[in-house]
Amino acid sequence: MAATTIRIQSEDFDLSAEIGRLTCGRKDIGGVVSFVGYCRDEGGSLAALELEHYPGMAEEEIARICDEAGKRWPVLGLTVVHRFGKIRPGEQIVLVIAASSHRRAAFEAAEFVMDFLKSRAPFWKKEHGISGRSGDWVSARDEDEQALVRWN
Amino acid sequence: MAATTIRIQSEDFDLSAEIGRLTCGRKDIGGVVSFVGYCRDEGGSLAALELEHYPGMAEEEIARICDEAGKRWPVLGLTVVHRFGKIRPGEQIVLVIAASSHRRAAFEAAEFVMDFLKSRAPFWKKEHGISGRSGDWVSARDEDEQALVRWN
Amino acid sequence: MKVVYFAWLRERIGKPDEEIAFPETVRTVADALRHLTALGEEYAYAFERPEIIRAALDRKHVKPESPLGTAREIAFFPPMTGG
Amino acid sequence: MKVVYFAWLRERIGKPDEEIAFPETVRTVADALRHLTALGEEYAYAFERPEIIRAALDRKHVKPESPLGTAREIAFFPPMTGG
Repeated sequence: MAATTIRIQSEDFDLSAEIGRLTCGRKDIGGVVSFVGYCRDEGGSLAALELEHYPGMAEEEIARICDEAGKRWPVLGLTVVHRFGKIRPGEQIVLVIAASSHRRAAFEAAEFVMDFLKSRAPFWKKEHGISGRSGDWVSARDEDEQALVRWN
Repeated sequence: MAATTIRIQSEDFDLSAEIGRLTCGRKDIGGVVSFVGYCRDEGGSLAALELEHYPGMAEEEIARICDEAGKRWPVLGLTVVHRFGKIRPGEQIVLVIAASSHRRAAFEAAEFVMDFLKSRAPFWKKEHGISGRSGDWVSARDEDEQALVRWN
Repeated sequence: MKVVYFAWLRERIGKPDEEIAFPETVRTVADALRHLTALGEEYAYAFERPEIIRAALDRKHVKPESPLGTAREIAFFPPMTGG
Repeated sequence: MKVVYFAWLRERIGKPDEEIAFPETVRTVADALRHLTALGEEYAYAFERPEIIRAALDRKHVKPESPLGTAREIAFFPPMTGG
């Protein structure tokens, strides 16, 4: 099974360091796919996102998603880091890394984990506008729910 | 159109630096997918790969592939770095980065570029075994050719 | 039983969690939601669209018809928007 | 016309490139390949399985039936194995 690392943290993360941890000393990894999600400024209207999560369940739910990915693809390593708290435009929010002998498995496992993380991991985003007013909670997008259908 | 960076070089590359160059100062990027291909040791039998390329055509062919990706998906940036020369197990061979507002486009563009790069960019790998004997040229794999079919 | 709320459910109800002694007649997640809805105006507001509310029992996603069983913690929250 | 070879074609022919004056009868990529095959043992060995050989004209992939036209450089190579 894959070496899996899951962390929920307020601090930023370092992609290269995380990949280094996954690949360090290994010579059987052929490809590493990583996804980094960023906070967009929504055309300049957004001052910050505030991310709330369900401590404990967030880690457990992501672990379940990673287990499922490990059953579907021959992954050699999986890393997921998700931040909470206030995040400003241009900053990193989430990281998924999948390592495998072959590129296709790494691409699919990484996208699978991101798709399920979006709709299944207990995180909620609140938008704070540049006007200073406390913002609205982001609505779940239908297309995120739709994205799960292709993995059935 | 996407900001596209293509480099063919013998030196190693730094994934974080390349992503930084792509995302620097931008606040419209929602997701960045990157792929790094590594040299595997093939169960301990491989001492090194030697990568030959067709200078000029390699850059041009990758540029054509990136152009096509830019037409198919709303990518905000694409970076491809491919090494040549002698590469040892555990070392990086190739890097593809795709940035977009949305994750799906970034995943698909990155995988598209990798699939076409594998079968269309003029690179050839020769294996040098640990026995010291000068090795064989790697044969093209049918599944790499097959991988292109899904993009039709 | 410990009941926890997240995002706008937490804001509308005005607290992150509380201890609730559900009566014996409350057997499923949907029963618990209906019970809470009747506790006051803020609950009625929080649960005004029960069909979009998600729930977890002991930190696992569950459906409305799932029995509470021996779970120690039930959570209610809006659809997730992480990633 | 400049002719360039890569990978095991280069090794078998024993040089990376050369200048070849193709006769007028050589009009297509396949014609050029056949012409080269007849140049000697090392060429015959390099092109012994013409169906797997790939070609580029002025650095663009072409098919066997493509006319040489005014191209200045033709390249022959095995299927690519980069990435």
